[in-house]
Amino acid sequence: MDLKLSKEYEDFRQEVRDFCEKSKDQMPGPREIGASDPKRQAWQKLLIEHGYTARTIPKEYGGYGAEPDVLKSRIISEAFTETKTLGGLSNQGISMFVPTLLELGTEEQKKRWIKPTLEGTHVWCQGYSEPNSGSDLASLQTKAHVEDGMFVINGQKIWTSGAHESDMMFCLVRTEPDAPKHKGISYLFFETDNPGIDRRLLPNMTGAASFNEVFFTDAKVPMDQIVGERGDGWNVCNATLKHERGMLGDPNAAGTRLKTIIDMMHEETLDGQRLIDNPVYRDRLVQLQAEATAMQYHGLRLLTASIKKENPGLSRLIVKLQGCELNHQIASFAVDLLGELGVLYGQTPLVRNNGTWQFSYMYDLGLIIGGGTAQIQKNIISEHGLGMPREPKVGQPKPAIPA
Amino acid sequence: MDLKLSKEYEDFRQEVRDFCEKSKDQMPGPREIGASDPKRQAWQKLLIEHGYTARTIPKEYGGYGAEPDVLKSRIISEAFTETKTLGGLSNQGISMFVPTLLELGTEEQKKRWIKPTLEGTHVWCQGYSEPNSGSDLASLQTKAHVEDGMFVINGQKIWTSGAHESDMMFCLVRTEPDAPKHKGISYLFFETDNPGIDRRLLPNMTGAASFNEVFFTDAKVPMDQIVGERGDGWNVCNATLKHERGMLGDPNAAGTRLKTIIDMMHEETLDGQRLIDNPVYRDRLVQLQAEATAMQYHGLRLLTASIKKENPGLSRLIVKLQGCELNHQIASFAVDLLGELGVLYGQTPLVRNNGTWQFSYMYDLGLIIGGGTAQIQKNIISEHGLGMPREPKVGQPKPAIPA
Amino acid sequence: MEFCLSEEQKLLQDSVGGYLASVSTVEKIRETATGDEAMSKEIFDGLTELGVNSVLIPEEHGGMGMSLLDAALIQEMIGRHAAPVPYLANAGMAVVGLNEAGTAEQKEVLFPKIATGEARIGIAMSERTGAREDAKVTLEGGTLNGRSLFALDTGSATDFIVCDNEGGLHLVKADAAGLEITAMGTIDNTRSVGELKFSGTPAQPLSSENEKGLAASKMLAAGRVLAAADTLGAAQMMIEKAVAYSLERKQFNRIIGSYQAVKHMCAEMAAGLDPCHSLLWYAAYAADAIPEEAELASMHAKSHISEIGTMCARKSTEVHGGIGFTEVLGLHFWFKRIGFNRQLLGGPTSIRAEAAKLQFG
Amino acid sequence: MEFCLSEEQKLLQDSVGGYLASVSTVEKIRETATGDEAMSKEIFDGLTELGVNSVLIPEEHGGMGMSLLDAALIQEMIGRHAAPVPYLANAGMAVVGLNEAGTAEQKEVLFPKIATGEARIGIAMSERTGAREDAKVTLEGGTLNGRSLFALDTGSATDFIVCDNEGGLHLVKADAAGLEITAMGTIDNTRSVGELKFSGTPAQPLSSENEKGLAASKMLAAGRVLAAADTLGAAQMMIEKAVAYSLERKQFNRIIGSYQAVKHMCAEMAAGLDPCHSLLWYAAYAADAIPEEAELASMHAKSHISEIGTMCARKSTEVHGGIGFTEVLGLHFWFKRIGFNRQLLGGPTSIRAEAAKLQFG
Repeated sequence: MDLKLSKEYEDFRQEVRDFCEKSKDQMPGPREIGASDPKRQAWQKLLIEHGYTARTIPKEYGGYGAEPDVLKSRIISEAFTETKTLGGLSNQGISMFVPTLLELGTEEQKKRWIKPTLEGTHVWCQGYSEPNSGSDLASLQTKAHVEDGMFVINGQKIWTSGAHESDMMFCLVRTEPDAPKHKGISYLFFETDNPGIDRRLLPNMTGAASFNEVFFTDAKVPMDQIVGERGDGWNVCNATLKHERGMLGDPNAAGTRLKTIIDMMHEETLDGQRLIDNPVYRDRLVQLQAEATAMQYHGLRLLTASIKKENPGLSRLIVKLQGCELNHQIASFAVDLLGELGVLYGQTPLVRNNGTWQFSYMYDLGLIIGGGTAQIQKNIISEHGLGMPREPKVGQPKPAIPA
Repeated sequence: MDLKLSKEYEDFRQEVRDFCEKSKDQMPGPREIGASDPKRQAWQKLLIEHGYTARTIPKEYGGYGAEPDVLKSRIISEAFTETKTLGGLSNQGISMFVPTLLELGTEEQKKRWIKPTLEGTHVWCQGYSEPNSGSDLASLQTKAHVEDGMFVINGQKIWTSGAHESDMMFCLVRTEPDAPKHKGISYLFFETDNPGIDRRLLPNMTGAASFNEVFFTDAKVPMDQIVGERGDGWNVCNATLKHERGMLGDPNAAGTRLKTIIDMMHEETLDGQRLIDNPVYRDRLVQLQAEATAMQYHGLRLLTASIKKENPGLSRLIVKLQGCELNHQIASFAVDLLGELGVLYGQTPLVRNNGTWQFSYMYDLGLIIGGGTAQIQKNIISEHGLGMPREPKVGQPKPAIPA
Repeated sequence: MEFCLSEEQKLLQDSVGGYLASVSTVEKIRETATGDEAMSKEIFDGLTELGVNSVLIPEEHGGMGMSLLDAALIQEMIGRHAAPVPYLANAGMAVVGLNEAGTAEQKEVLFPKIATGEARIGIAMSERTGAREDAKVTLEGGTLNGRSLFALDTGSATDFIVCDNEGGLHLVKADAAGLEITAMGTIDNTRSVGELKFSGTPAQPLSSENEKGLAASKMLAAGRVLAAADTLGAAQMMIEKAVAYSLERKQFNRIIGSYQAVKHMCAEMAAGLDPCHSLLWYAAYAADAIPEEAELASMHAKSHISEIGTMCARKSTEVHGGIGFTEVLGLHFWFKRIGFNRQLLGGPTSIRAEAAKLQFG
Repeated sequence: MEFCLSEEQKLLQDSVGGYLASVSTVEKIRETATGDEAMSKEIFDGLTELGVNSVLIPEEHGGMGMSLLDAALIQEMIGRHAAPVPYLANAGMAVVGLNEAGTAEQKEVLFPKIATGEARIGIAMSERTGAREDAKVTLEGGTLNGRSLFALDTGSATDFIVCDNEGGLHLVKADAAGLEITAMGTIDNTRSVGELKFSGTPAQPLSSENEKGLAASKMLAAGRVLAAADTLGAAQMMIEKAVAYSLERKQFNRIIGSYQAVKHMCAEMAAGLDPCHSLLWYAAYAADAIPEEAELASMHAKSHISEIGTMCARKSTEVHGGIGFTEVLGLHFWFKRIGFNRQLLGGPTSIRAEAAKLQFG
């Protein structure tokens, strides 16, 4: 047990901090952060050169080529956060498609697609979920048949984050309709401005829109834009999902939110009393603090396991459930603290922080639901973490398909 | 909407109160409350004569013979509580066996058994649950075969409340082993001191013991000590369960408990501050108060439905779940209020109220589990109250038995 | 003893509910919420025709002279259908205030106008439930000064009842000199709120019987009962929507309503909310029949139903899954309505502190 | 940076846990809990032989000179097996107090005796976490007067460390003149507590470095970490018992562990408790390595782990159904242990108020 960093890492932290400080002038401004902005792309190249993003991607594909070192990755992330420095581009191309290609793509695919993805020339979105296939993803029905040497896609995707800002998409489609459920799926990728692809923003309850519905009507995709074999898309996608689950949120995020709330409690008053002096709110604050502290050190425990290449088992499985719930509770507390001011929203007089707490209160509920609902998380924890039986399959109206 | 009683009922309340006041000297003392105590039995007879117990049981079977009037029943119960008058005997013979006999017994059985049960000559316990048949009662395995014109019982019951103080038992046993699960059960009754019946107290976590295990080894029962037909016991028992569910708890009970707690909060101090002045405890108290008030008026709503012979549907189904949980929360609050004093238990220095809050904290958890666990209650609410599907039957290791 | 709704009350609820079911559709709500005014004139007029504005107005003034319970049942339907109309402040609190403290003349002038919808009264008294930013309104020489945040139903108001820092009530014209009204945007675009700034604003006092703030307290209690009723209706609808959706939506070849996790979420919502009906009935009934219990009852109803409503809003959204988080089904209008009501006229923590003070000093 | 247990720490836990698994059986616990002393001499002696009492004793005094984290890991195992032995006060708080404030002579005399189990130190300082009945202990002319409720490990104590109303610490012999010890019965008969009454009781002060109550605060923080560890171990065991039982018990021809409701109860327990390990490690580690964070961390650990532990105690009992409510399986020993720890050295509400005061004044 040692919370201090060794000299190597302390030095590394200093190096990153120094970089952040001295490169501030090259950093894109708030209106230059689009992936296609030249200043943004130059910044991205600079970060790759220093190994502050795309750090472990091999050099020949446009990355920095370092050995994986989760502690250094964490140090980079923390130093960028604390110095308010803009980090590397993030989209599902970089976080999911690139790792998938590295694992299962052909050499040609890697050479062709990874570098421009890392550099922001291509921005990707992910087409997995469908209106009737959410928790039960493998039941997806978007189809592709082959015609004139092309895949021809018909169907609909939903929850496609960022599709409106992406030029590329990777996607699961059913190419072998007669095969068993999990064996008829292929993993294709293609340009989003193909004829026959219609992207529509799907606003959420916060009023913002980051999701899309994507409709396919005879959209054509070259036969070589597939990762893995035809019918093997479920396995390819699970390799990718593994990477998604591999991403840990910032374990200090809840603590940072609470610090903001504590500041607010010192500033805001109710009937002339500072909120920080209200014993009931103090009690609720300290409850959340304790839980945030537990999650923070839980994050360090997972980080350590990751450094030591140990499998943390159940400990990793609980992070989404507990983390999202805690964030939701924190936002809920902030709204309650503000009372009537807490329901103000958008650009409006007296609103605090543009209604960010109300936004979080709703958005965090979306996160509780998205990426595996709380109920699915509890299934996973009990089944994979505690060894309890899987949900029985019952009441199938169709003859059973071997899964 | 009218919370006032009409003159008829106000008069009735006065009459009951008067009775309570003027009959105090005939009331048994704390050591004379056993059902077999002559003073207790005389008191019981007096109550029956006045219609303050066994009120709606026909005269010819030893009751008072009044028409059912739930409001009068409630008035009796309230007047007895407020004047601290000992009410009628209560055991599962009176609350469950007698109503069952009235509904499904033979004339001879009614004549023979009801009056002595009402008068306390016979005290009954109920043998339904078995170690492996709790939530799934119909799977019970205690068997009776016929030999020399007698039923001969072998097997084991559990959770038999008050068996150690009962001379009679009514019981579900499997008499037709080859019939489908629900159709092989019979409803028998017999003396508990029969040879071959072994009652053992089963202490619970509170340290008290009110449950028993009952073991049967070739226990013999005359063939006519059966209610309903052979194999029809499941239906007979459900008629009885209906009566059990029909009993509503005192809706004011939670409020009464809270009043005791409020008194305690005025008396007890922590670091010299009265607990009633602690804002965090005040907040928790008022939360519980609001919920108790909701349940209190919910009780009045159900009472009204009962008076009007309307089916309250979902409203009745939630009472056990919410009521038990509320009581448990109240006890938990009281223990927390007392802090270290709250863990004292039994006859010991400084203990408050003999540790009654700690007792309730545990006992109420038992009530959450007993008589249909909280999980079973939620199944019932969703299925019968909200029209959601029943639990699917899956993974049966044996060939399916038509249920 | 009869603790249930009368046949007339059930009819009233059915008729208001039936009307709102037909007009306050998701499309209508969406249209209103994204428009400039947080109010549908069409629905307001339709409800006015049904007479809902005059429920609490005494018969001698041409109203129906009904009880707060009746108004609460109407409000419950308004919440149930997330109807974008002013009611709580205008037909509820304002009429209670005028009944309690208005002069004969004030009643004579305003009641008929409220009944026909010609007058719409906003209420500025949120400081009485806890002042933010040290806001307050003071009376000096017959005019008002200061400010009141979060005044209710400001958008369409023709007049306001304003509560000063001593609990005195005042009628102020919406177009009075020295009155500045600033609209505030909230998560819930089906009701309007705003900030009122007073600088030497002429005001007409409600009669002096009101010296100790008793009328203000009664208005506040009525407002809380109505806010609770609104949440009750909205939460009830969210449960029904969740159950209905769960019986349609399939995953893994099963309707999701057959999963125990989903069933239990629905059961928990229903078990929590069902007794809230009784709590609300009691609180509303007490306002008329058991005055000594009315204030505490209104606090219990508002705080408890807010908590249960919040739980239902969350769980219903969860049962709906991703689609519940979008704007597609419009479920979020109910979610936000419950969130808005929760903070209105005092959040649960503040109200519980008040309730404790009322009982234990 | 390495936030995990060392190999040595894992070995330590395995060896203590393995020993306790073999001796602290349900039968043994039951036998002890129904006996007169809330302590099994056999287990205490066995643990003493394993050296657990000397974990915190410095090496120069013949101890192991290990950290509070090591002691917490041992206490976790003691809680895990609901072992009826004194540890928290005797080998934990007392050694911390002596280390902080004891004179060279006091250490020289007591440490070897604690290590061998010859001395067993009880702790009387519950007033420091909130005084009931206005109890307090005052120092007058070198003797103690007053009373202290809920002193820990009184039953087998040979000596006490007593905290006076100014935070001063004093050694008192269990057989001192003017000391009256009254045993108290609690729900948890695996640890002993009692009331101490002092009337002119001779006492030996711990050294004067302790004037501002710093040593007392450190003892308290250590005691809270250890109480949290005990609950953590007990709750972890309750989860494991629940899962195991759910995989055995069948109803409706299915093991109950296949029902989603049961699975989710188990998942909720595990998800709540798992991060508590990290919280405990941090709080214990901070005591030695990050003193400026140690006090707050101990409060977070004690209050949060108490809340989660209480939840686990309840849900595990529910998963066990009726049999969990009986004494048959002995599950209630763990339930009660968690309930006892919850109130020990300050209940969650009191501790959170303290934590807020520490941070925000």
